[in-house]
Amino acid sequence: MTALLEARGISKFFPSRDGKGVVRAVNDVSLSLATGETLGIVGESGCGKSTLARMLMRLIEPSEGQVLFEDEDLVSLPKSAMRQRRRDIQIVFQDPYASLDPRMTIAQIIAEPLDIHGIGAKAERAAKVRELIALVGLDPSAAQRYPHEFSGGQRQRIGIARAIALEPKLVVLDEPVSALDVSIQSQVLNLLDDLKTRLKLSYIFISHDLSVVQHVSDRVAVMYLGRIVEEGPADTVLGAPRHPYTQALISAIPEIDPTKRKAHVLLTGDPPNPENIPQGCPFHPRCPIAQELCRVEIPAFVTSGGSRARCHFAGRA
Amino acid sequence: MSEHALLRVEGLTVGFNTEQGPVRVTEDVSFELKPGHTLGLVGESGCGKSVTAQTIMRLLPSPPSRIDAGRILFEGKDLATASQREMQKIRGDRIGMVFQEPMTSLNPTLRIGEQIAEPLMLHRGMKRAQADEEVIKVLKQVGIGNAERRLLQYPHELSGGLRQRVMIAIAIICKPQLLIADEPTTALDVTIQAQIMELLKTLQKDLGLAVLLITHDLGMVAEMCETIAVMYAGRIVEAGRTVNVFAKPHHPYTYGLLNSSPRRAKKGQRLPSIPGLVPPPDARGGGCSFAARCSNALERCRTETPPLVPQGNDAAACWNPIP
Amino acid sequence: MKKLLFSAVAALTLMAAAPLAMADAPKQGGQAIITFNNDLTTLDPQVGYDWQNWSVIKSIFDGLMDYKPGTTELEPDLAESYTVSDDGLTYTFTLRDGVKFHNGRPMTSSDVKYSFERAVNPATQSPGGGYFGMIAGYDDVAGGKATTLSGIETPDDKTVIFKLTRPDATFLHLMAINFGYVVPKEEVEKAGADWGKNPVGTGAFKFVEWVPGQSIKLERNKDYYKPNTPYLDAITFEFGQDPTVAVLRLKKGEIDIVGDGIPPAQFAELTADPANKDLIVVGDQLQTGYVTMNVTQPPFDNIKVRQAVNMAINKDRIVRLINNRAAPANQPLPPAMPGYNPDNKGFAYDPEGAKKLLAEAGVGEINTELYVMNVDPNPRIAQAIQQDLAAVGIKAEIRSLAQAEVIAAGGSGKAPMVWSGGMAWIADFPDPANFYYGILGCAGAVEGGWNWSRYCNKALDERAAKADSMVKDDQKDARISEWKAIFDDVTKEAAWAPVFNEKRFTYHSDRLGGDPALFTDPIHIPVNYDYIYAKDAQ
Amino acid sequence: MLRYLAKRLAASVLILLGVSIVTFGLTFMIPADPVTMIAGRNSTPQMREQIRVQLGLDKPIPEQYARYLGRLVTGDLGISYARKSEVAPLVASRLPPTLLLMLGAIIAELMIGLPAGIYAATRRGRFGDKAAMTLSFLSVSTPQFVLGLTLLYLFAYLWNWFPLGGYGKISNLILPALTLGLAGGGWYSRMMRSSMIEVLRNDYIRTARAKGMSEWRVVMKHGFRNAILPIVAMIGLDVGIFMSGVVVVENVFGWPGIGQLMWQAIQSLDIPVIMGVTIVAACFIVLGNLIADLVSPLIDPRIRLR
Amino acid sequence: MGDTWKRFHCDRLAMAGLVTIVVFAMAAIFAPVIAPYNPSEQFFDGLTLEGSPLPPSWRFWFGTDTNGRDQFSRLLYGARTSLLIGIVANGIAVAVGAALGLVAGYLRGWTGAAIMRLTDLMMAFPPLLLAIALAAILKPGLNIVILVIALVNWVQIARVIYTETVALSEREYIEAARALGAGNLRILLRHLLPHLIPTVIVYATLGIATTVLLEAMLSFLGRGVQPPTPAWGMMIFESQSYFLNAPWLVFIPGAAILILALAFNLVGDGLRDALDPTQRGRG
Repeated sequence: MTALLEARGISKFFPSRDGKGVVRAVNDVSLSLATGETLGIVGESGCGKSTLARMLMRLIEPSEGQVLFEDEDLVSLPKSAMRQRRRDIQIVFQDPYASLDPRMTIAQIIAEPLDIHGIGAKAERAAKVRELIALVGLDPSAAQRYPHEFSGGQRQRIGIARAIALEPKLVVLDEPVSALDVSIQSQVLNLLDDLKTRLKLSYIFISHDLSVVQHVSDRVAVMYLGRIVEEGPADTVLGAPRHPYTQALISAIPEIDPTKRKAHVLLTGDPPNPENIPQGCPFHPRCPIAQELCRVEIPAFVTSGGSRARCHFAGRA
Repeated sequence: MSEHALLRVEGLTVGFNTEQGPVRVTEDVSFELKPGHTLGLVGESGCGKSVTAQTIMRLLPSPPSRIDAGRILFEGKDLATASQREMQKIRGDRIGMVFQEPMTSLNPTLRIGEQIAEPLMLHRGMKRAQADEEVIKVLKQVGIGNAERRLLQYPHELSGGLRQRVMIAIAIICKPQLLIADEPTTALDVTIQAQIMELLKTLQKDLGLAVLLITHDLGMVAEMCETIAVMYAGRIVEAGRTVNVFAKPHHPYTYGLLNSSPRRAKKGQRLPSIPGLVPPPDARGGGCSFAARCSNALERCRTETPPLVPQGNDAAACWNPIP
Repeated sequence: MKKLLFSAVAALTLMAAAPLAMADAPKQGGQAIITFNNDLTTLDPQVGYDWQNWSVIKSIFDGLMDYKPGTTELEPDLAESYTVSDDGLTYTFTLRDGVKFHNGRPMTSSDVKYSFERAVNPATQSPGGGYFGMIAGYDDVAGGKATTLSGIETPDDKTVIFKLTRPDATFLHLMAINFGYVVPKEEVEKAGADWGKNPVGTGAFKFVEWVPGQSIKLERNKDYYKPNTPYLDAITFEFGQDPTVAVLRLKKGEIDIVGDGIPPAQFAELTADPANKDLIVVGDQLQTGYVTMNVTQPPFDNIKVRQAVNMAINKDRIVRLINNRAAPANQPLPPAMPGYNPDNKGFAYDPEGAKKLLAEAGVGEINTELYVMNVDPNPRIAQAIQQDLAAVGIKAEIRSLAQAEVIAAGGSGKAPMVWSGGMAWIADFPDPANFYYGILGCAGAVEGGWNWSRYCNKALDERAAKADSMVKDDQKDARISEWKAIFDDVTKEAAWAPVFNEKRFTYHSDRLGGDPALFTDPIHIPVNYDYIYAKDAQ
Repeated sequence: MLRYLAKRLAASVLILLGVSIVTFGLTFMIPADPVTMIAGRNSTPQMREQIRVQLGLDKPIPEQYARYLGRLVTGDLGISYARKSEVAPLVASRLPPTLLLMLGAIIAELMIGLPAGIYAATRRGRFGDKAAMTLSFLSVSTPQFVLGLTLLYLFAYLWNWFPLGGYGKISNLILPALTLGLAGGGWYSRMMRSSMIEVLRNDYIRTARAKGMSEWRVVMKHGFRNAILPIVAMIGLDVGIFMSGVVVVENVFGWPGIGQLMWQAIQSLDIPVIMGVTIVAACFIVLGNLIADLVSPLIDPRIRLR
Repeated sequence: MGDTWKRFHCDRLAMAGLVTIVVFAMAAIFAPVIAPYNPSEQFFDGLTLEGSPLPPSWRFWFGTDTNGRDQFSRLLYGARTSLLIGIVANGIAVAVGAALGLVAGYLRGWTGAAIMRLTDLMMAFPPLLLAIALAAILKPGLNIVILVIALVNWVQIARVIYTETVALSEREYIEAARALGAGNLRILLRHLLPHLIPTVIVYATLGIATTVLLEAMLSFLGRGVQPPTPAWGMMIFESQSYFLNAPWLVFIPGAAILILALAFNLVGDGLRDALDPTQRGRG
């Protein structure tokens, strides 16, 4: 299985707010995605998962590293060629309110990628738009309406229709269901699943919601402070987590069963600020099993059974 | 219903005047909360749960909102008819409230200490210096270390979790009887969510608070609440003891809600989902609002609004409940 | 050599007689407040050159000569007497005794010499230095080659002798002009660049303080050489006072004189009010309002066109436009000026005749520009002229600009027509010569000059020079009639279209008394402060 | 903070340098020959040449600019053509009244604009709101000279509440400050209204209400401080806006400030004075903006100076 | 489009404003037909014998001015000038300011910094001096007035648009457009500009009154429209000192400016609402 997308040691550094230092929003991340696969990326806010996703499709220029898409380095592509390449990589955003231009009709929004890439004649485009509207399960009357007239779930469908209009190979889904109600969430997740099969898509699925990620992903990467701390097949990583952070994440989820009230593994404190990443293992200040070693040495990946975890004591908790 | 309820909402109907005429956002909402108990008011966005919470506090601007019917009995007093002056005495003193967005719910231009001390200054007539002692105490109570330094910080210097703790501190500083928590963890990360949840539980136990928890997260209700009321399209569709409702929901909406969560779904399978959309307040006709999305709907459901009646171990508003 | 002896006492008796006509006898004391819209620029007599400056400078400083109050009649001032040589090239002045500067030092002949040299010295940048071009040695000083005027001798402290390079009948007037006022050298040097703000003179009033933009305060010079003069203990000039507001203030009794005159908007109302009968004084001034036509360029190089313009303008209507505050003019000289010819009727209003002349001139359609200063009422007058010109087929676009720009446009010869109102020409001294060289003679028809018509008639210039060489007393009448003839010819040449001679209306408070002529003094504009008095003085 | 200040000051110097270049260039284009203006009506060619050399006008333009800049740095603004005296002390003596007038106008603006804006915001959509906004619109659209004269006529002449003119007492300041500030007050009331409406939508306002605060205290304590921020930024710009206004207002009220000086200088094209006033005015405009920027973080601690 | 008009049509205040503007525009266009007199004709009996202007009468509806001209006719012809100045000068300023602000806010970097420093410079520079210099170089007249006003007025709107563009550029739908492969031009024109239209409209309409007043200010400095061309601001300026003795000279053109400004304001508000699709379906 050759990789559709491969990131090699990509990092993103921003100047810090006081202008003195550097914020390492994403630090030396490598990952790969096979065709037809769904890679889930989980982590708390500020862990760099959205920045990573945007770098993978070069919406943000990486400070370091390469992004190979079908063995072509996107980072070194000239701008015009990159604009062409965008046909193959599309994105669905978290906020269905903010990502649709409120002054465009649904038809205009969905037709926009076709316009930009000059696909088809006018009538063909209109037909394609109708087709897409139907495909994502919206009423044909939606075409002439504006985004604010729709509910969150419907808007997310519009966003999805726009993303698949160009028949891309890869779709980056940046928290596609986080803003949606539970009953709608499941509709959209089902739709994504349908489309994946029908259009032979590959997904990068970013979410903070472990249960959603677990449900949709083939493989999962857990991020903490700009780095991947655990990565591997979804069932392994989420079913038998080896990194204490992954374990804590899973433990924090309340069980939907009042009879199974559990004792959470409570992490102390907040995720530290990316402007001020601790020495040694970045997780050690909050880690329930941290030892002296963790304070001084950054752990390397420890591979075990198809998954890898960046912990000195992986799997020993 | 018991006589010693701290809060009893009876038939609360709230309407808004819009440009297109009046619209009802909640209808005939009734529930009660005993001292020291926790009630979870669950539902999806737009179901009227936040309106209900804010109406109890009488925080909705009027106009355009108005209470069309019903009573809100708090410690025997009907808040629905109380004057703003009377409400000002109750808010922040007898009833504390925590909101969803800790990022925006604190005044960005005032120091934390000042904001926490305000209810004491308002209701206890304390001076700032006097209040500070209390503030430090309550900061420790909500788990904020280094309280003396925090007092002088501004909200933007704190993380989301700390801000929500500050919000809780504001809500409890006057030792209220009732805490209304409106989606208190929704905007927070999972690990922080768990912390706040633990904090609320601890406080409830320590202070004997009654908590009205407004949330869309069934998991949270499962963890925290003895009783639950599920709202859909402005009405309570199912209510009862949490264990009973979770174990055996009678209303198809509650059932769908519980099952559509990926936490309960099997990997690789399609998620059970409720088809269709929640009707907006101005498009709710007669009959059961859920009928259009309901697979069990009867002819009657489309014409007659079902009342909330006892079903098994709890109560549901459905003509064709799941047995 | 004929000695002309003027008695200073004569002037005083005249003045003493005048107030008798008034109900109150003048008393010493009291004060007056005069308002101006614009702050003064300077009180340096060698530098100041507009009427607001002049009025204050005249009260602080004195020259060798002056005019009898309220008239245009010359009399000696700091000079007790003078003599003129027969060839008119030597003037000998004997200075008055007991004249002291405000700093207490007696004034001497060397001060006089210093003052004239200062006026001519280019470092002073005096706008009036050129007036003294007839004094021997002028060229060397003006050219920066010398600092002392060889033509001024001071044999003793009381005698000043002027040697001229040519006879000049206006010389005595020049001895009365501000640029020749006597300043104390030590004070000038002490103050340096600030001299213009800290004047020390010999005049009736002593400078007290100047708050820039707000006020200037003067107090009575107790050592003034003229006994019992002035009457007022103090004068305050307030600046930055919009005339409209100033009128309201005068009505309320807050101020005494509206220095800028009555604003057009309030004129009709104020003059109609019988209560103001004694408070508004009317007088002539040495002023003509005229339109210049650049004779060096078509179409105004054609005399017929110029005459047509003269005939086209309806002066009566323009006079009405400015509330009848002027009399229609038919020649360059104002009626109060010696040399004015009442028989010279100029060009009568005759649009039909103008059209005929234009047809004869055969210049076709005329499109031209009329420059005007942008302060009321000048743009209105320009519009009236514009309408009159349009009626005979001359299209004139109006260029309404700031004063300095109009002057620049006129001086550079860029402006085909200029309406002179608000800028020029109020005579510096009451002599027809002052109405000729700079504004109608070849001397002014240069880059930066004030002869905006660029009219240069060598023959007339020669006649003018000849007239001004008639300096003897018995030639006075002959000289004036020669000037009359010159101006008759200038009128015919129609380089200007004279429009009106403005009158002065001074509005003063009931508190002030004095001969009405003092309130419209032709030289001391607006008011001769030295002789008015306060009725409420104790 | 110091870094920021240094950066801002450097930028300010650049702006002022730009102003000096533009001013220098523009005054060169004004077709009034300084020599003519100095020499006056009776000048001779030799005098004119002397003056030309004295002014350095015979030098090439870049050299003239360099000299001008050199003098500027030492605070020398040149010699007035009309007054033959130094411009710097002249401008300096006229500056305090103008600054006082501007201060008065800013106070007037705020005293009119803020209460009107707050009032309108709290009565949004009702009669009081509409009335306040109509008045604010009128005040924005009234010509200053008409307003000034009307105020003078009514309050000073007819009713004797204030003096008709003059300078030095507070009573002298009120009418001119009102005239200068009324239009700004109109703007501010609109800004304050929309800003307050925006602020009152915020969650922390709800928090304040949930504490049991009275509506008045909510608006004044939690609303006001947040709502005033955009106005603080505007006050910095006021100095520049007032620079045109003072020309009119100072003329009407006989206020001895640089507006009058400028107006006279424009009439007589006294270029050194025009340039001097322009440069000094630019300094104050730049300073005004700087102060506004420095004050903003005091009001809103989230703002960082970078 | 039809929808926009329909909603605008329903806004009674906006319609009133539009009708007023149309009436004014008609008056301006058909001034030669409507005006009872030539606006430049100075009647010999248009002044009293003392030279004072005449108050409104049957012959002169709005009285005469200080030159004895019919003020009603001048007002009609003045509408031509004032509308032209208000619309063209302000229009240029708004267009230039919006374009520069948009480019600066979107591109930021070097170009943006250069444009914004230019606005700083313009802010620190008294517009008066600019007016004087420009009018001195070029022939004074209507063109200069328009040019000066445009040059002076673009700055503020450029800054406002800049700030808004910077904020808008952070919006996710801009990122979405880039993700689709949209180029800068497309993003500027399709995704940024439409959102700035409300601000532009507000400035374009609010600016009308201040622009007409600025024209009066230029007249005050002798840089305005050259007489005898009537313009409202100039009419007020010319007669300002007559406000006590001949109030009609000041207050009638003043009222005209005010009414026009108010009308534009109402239309602006109405247009802003009508153009906003988020208001759609509510009205």
